[in-house]
Amino acid sequence: MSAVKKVLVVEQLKRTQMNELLGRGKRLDGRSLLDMRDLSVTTNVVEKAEGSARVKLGNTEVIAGVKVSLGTPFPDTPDKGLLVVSAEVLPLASPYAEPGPPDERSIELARVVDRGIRESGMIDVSKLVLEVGKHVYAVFADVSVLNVDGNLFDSTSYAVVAALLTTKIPKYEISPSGEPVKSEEMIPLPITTVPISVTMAKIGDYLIVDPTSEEEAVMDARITLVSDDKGNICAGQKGEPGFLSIDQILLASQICKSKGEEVRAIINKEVERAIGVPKQ
Amino acid sequence: MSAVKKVLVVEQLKRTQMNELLGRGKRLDGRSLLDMRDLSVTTNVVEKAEGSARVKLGNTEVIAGVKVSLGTPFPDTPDKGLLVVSAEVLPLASPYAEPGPPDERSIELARVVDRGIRESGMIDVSKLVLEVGKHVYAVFADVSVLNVDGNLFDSTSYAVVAALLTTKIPKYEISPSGEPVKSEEMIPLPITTVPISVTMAKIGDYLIVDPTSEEEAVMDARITLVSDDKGNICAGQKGEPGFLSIDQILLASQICKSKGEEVRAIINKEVERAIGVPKQ
Amino acid sequence: MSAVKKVLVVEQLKRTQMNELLGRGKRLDGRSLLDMRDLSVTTNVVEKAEGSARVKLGNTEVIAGVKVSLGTPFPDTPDKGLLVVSAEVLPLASPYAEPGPPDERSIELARVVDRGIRESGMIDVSKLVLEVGKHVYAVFADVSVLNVDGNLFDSTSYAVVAALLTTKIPKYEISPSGEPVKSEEMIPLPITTVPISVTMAKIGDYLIVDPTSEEEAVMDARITLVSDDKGNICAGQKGEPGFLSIDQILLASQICKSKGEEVRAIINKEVERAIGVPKQ
Amino acid sequence: MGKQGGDSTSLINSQGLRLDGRRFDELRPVSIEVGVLKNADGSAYIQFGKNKIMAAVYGPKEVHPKHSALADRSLLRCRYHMSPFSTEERKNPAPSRREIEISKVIREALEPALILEDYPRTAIDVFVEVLQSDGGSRCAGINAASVALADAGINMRDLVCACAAGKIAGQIVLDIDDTEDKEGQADLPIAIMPTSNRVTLFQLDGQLSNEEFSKAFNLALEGCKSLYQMQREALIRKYFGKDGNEAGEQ
Amino acid sequence: MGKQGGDSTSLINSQGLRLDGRRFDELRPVSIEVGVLKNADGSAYIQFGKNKIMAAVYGPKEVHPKHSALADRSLLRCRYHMSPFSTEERKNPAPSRREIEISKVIREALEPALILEDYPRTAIDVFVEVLQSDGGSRCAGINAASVALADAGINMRDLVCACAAGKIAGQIVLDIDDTEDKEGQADLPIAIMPTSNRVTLFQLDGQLSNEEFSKAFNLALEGCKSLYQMQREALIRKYFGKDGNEAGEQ
Amino acid sequence: MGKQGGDSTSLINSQGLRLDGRRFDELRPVSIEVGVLKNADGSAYIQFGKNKIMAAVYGPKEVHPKHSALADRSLLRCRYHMSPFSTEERKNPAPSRREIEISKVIREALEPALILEDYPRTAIDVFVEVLQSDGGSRCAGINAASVALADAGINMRDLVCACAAGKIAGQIVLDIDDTEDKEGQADLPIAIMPTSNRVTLFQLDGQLSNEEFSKAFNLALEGCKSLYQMQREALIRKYFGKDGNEAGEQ
Repeated sequence: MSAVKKVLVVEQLKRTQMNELLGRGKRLDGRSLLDMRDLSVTTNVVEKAEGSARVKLGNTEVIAGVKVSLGTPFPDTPDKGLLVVSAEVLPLASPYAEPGPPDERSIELARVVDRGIRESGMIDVSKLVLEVGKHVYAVFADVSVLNVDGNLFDSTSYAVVAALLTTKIPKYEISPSGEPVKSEEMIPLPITTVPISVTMAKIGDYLIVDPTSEEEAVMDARITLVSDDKGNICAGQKGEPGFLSIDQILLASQICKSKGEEVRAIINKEVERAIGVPKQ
Repeated sequence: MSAVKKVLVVEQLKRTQMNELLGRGKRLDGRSLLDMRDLSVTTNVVEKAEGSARVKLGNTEVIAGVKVSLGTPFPDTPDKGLLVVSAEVLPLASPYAEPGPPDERSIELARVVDRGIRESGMIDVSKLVLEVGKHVYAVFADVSVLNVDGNLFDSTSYAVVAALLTTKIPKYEISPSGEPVKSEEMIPLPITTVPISVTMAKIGDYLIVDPTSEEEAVMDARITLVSDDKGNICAGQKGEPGFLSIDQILLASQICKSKGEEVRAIINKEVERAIGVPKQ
Repeated sequence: MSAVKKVLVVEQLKRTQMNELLGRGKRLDGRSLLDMRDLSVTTNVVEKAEGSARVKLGNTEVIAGVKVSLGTPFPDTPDKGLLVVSAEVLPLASPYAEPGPPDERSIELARVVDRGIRESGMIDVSKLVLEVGKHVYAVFADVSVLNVDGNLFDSTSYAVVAALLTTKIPKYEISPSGEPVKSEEMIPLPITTVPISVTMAKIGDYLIVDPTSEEEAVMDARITLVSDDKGNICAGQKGEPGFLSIDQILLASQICKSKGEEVRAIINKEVERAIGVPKQ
Repeated sequence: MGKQGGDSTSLINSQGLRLDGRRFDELRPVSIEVGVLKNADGSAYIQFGKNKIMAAVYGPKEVHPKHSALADRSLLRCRYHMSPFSTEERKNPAPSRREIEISKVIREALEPALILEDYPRTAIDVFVEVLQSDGGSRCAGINAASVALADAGINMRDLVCACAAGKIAGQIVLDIDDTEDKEGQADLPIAIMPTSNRVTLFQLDGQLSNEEFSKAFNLALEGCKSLYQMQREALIRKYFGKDGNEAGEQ
Repeated sequence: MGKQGGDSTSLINSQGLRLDGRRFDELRPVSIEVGVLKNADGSAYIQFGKNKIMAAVYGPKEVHPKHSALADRSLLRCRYHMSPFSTEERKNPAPSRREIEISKVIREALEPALILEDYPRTAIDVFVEVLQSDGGSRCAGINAASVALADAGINMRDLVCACAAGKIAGQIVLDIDDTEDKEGQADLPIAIMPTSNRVTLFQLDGQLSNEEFSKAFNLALEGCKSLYQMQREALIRKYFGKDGNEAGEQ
Repeated sequence: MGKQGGDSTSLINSQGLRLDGRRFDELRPVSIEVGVLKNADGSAYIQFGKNKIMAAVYGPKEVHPKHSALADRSLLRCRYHMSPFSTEERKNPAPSRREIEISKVIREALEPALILEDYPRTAIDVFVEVLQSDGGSRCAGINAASVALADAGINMRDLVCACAAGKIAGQIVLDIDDTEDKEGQADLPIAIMPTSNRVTLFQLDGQLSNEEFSKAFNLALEGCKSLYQMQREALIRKYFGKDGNEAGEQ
């Protein structure tokens, strides 16, 4: 990911043009400041995974897969299941991505996506317990980024959310001897809400949603806010070496909810299509 | 290993000479195309190991040691013991070897040697089980390459095979409380066959066995085939960025058996000398 | 640490001056050859740790913290607790320290400090056992070097020793079902002696104690000797690519005891202040 | 390979059909789409049985670090990688020894077909990402990578097409899948340059008599030829065809 | 954050006081000492509740490797690290994913205040070492690092001061500590450049309604202003004050 | 060192003989062969008790990366490594902290004897591979490495010879083996340049009184002198002797 910035050095020349456009409420690709790009969400694209989703947000394309196994809870949370979110920007996704262990950008990406899901309480991890302190479900949501064109935070988050919403896990019974035994029955994850991430870029004095790589190359700062379906804000992260004004923070907190509802509707629609019932 | 190619850049000039020689059925060191170099196999050279062998194939020299301990089987093969083959080209073995984690060449070397032994069924791993799902023998065969002069695949394979053939492991009993208890008795590994690897280099239109470093520096492709003592072919690997013709593949499958018998006789002789009985 | 040598390349010019001074029994900072710099030892500086100490030796400053948990003993020493000493020269400690895994100098530092404590028998590890083969105390002493000005071996060792001397660990009982249960009672570690490390630098023909970075930059060799409170020498290490004469080794063995007593008195005084009773 | 092959005869039923209903010489369903990724210089997506694999090519491009550049040709690099969710049990994303070996043999399978001399002092990167794995992912990956190289406009002597044959239930069959690989007796994946019959990948796991070996090898060659047709059709669809605009959709 | 917050009301007693006796808008005790390390170009030691954190700055200095230097400004680097003994359970000294993320957000929180253009082709290293951790170590670290940068004489537009607000037992409170973080419902750490009200760090963990969000954000802003006074006083003490000679002692 | 030394008196029997029948001042059997590896510039194989160790030298040679070269002398590098099968329990092949420390002290033990100034801007690599380990492998490795350096024709001021003394069953003895190391009370390995009595390696594990220290140190010095004779004989055998043609055979 580290080169998303570098890629567009020449395009810094577009900054003047972009600022002037933004002053007229427009963007290079014709969107207005608060328009998202076309979003397509397709679930169950990797049949071997317990849940999966491919998300295309403009030209950005990611795929999330959920694998579920049994594990041992952490000693300090014996009554909670495990939920781990990871992300890799595959080297095939961009001329600037490189193979190797995750760099600070990939780590931030995975941690911010994880935080939105975890802090919203989307998955009731207390219901992922088969036997306190011994046997819990371990839910691994992994994301492979296939094509980078900006706003990895949101596209990755949507893919993980959609994959989790359509995940089916085997039901286990605890045998008389205390061992978990897999049954034939498949059950959904214990979902409580659908958190939606909205990422905004600050360019000059303007706040725009869903930035492309071109826009990210000239942005001053980035802010991601996640809201749940009750309208609470449940996670946030400012990034990049610029600042935001106080008003911009408060404005962002409004935008995240209105845009969040739009996106939630799109995801819910795909999930209904896939599993045949409205969640929640 | 990565520099075996580089080492002989100047010797690319020998390519013409070599091709011309090969056309007359000869090689730089006087061998004919299907001659192996002198092979010496000495077992029990590291007394602390449960089995060991030093192999010299021309100037190539390797030493294999087998360590056996108790372990837990893999969950998906609870009724099989563990067999792990590793190899390191020590930095003292060549001006081009470097310290550090194994590179792709060392990994390929170890995996191809492992494959020959595993796929031949040389060790009946189902007999390495003390208690299904709980206690099995874990057999580690490690190879240290001491001097590189070509054909590491075969020399490494012969050393591992000879070390395994002469390995003695302690017999265990399962105690009433279910724990494995070591007895005084030492037993051999459950051997079923003696797989022999034969590696050929393709130079121009010719296929030669047991290439030296000099020959490897100009070869187009490499093919390794392993046969068991019933004449089955049980593993194969083409390497290097060249190709082989269909006829060369079929020719190689013939050569691997005839040369394999020669080598099997040499190894069997040393094993008989060491343990006093013919294996099988 | 690797750059302690490089830092003072220009100061190699001081070598002549230093040699001449040493010939008159003096050092650049006014000390005589066998004078240590001011030593201050403060314990209990990190309240969350079970034991801790900050040591200032001239401008060299280190902080040691002891964390104690329950662990499983090594299979070959089922009747002994675990004691692990580690050290990191933090990148903030010197313009030449770098972030990353420990280099050979940090590893040597930690291992020599560990050796002095382990070989002196300072902690009676046989008394750190709750249940043989199953439950033992695991004592981790970690050192963060905050400012480098020479003689890390001694300052690190003093910090670890002072931290261990003031460590309090929870007492455990073994429950009827065989599990360790933490009690309210806090007990000290089973201390048997107070080992003191004394490091000397050889510059030209002279042996000096407690070298600064400036002196280390021109030293030929380094020797560290550790003595216990009965006057036994219990660990030693020569370092750096120079040599010592036989007489210098024997002289060093004398110096280590006289200087060791000085330092032991300073550490004991702080420990008495902190825990209100003379140890041992 | 399950050497004992105890009840492996059930891998072929009394009608001579395999578990998924295929005849001995039948390939799994294959689909190839070209040019599916926007950023890559060339790309292809292959579904080969249950394998779902994305291949992408970047290059010819500058080499970093510079001293690894080659004076007389392009440096070909290859990474075969499995996404964590691609396997039955979650796969650790760090490259395994298996992935490192397969990366090497895929690179060496593609290299003979590339005219690397046309791009001295550059690098060409080939990435093969397995999104869902089934038996034969290395062959599927080579087929996709070869098409992606063509899509990137790299000068090639030929395509490279790959297919395996194997032995299950005592019979030689084409293109073994995951179950057949685990329960079967041998797997023989090969790759060829189809217009010249040059063999650029060859591996064997498992036991074959001399006769079985020839039979399996020839059957795998036939499989490669079938793949060659599908590769060509996929490229034609992209560059000349009506279906080109669906590339990237499943 | 403990989302359920079951018995978390006990985090605030009937007098409206928190576990450590603080009111809702009260900071933990803070002390800052400047210039405590001899080798560093600038340094500061902060105690913030039970947090004990050392910050040091080296630079502007030569960049290694050279190709990572920037032509038009200094390269700012930051490492946030916890000593193994700083936490309840011993921490592995290798950098965790959490430490890597925090290093990044601290760097990005400091960067807007630094006039990096004054030092082209150099590097500035900021090291934040947590010797004892409590809730809010990233904010405490930013406060110390900002002062250490000033102590190093780096040209700055402003100091950067940081403070968190949060929600515990249903109430919005200033500066939550470790227990409040674990049992509470939300944590909102921010950093600002106080003379221009520019927000350079912003993170949120946990659930806040819109109203709570504004309230918490404003409370955190107030906290930052208090920290700014303490940072200024610490610098004055070092450079003009009588207490300067105690720097480095606790 | 087993500090308690409970029943360690059994390490010496009533005749004053050790477990393997040696007297207190007796070395284990030692054999040294020179020039045993074809590729190395110099090499030696030592059997020292049950230790079986191969040492090889490459150099003087080009340095990579170039910036690590030294303007005024050769860069000496050393790797001490144990093969996985060399120990009682299989050893992980990755270098342990112990191996890294021993590599450093071996390098520093050899360096005073080498005239590195004769080879500016080059590197000399010394590799010590333990094929079977017993007590005293670092000393055995130094003895072999020193001979390998001579075999490589590196200019030397002197050979370096190494030997340990120790304390077992309350007595000072020469050259302790693995069992004596584990059950004994102290181990004092040293290395010297024998013609000038310069001490280039010195380590001590375990407790010695002042008197015991002198006694052990002097005994180890005697051991080193014996090793010196064996090193010389091995070199003479290689370069002048009739047994030279057996080098490399056991």
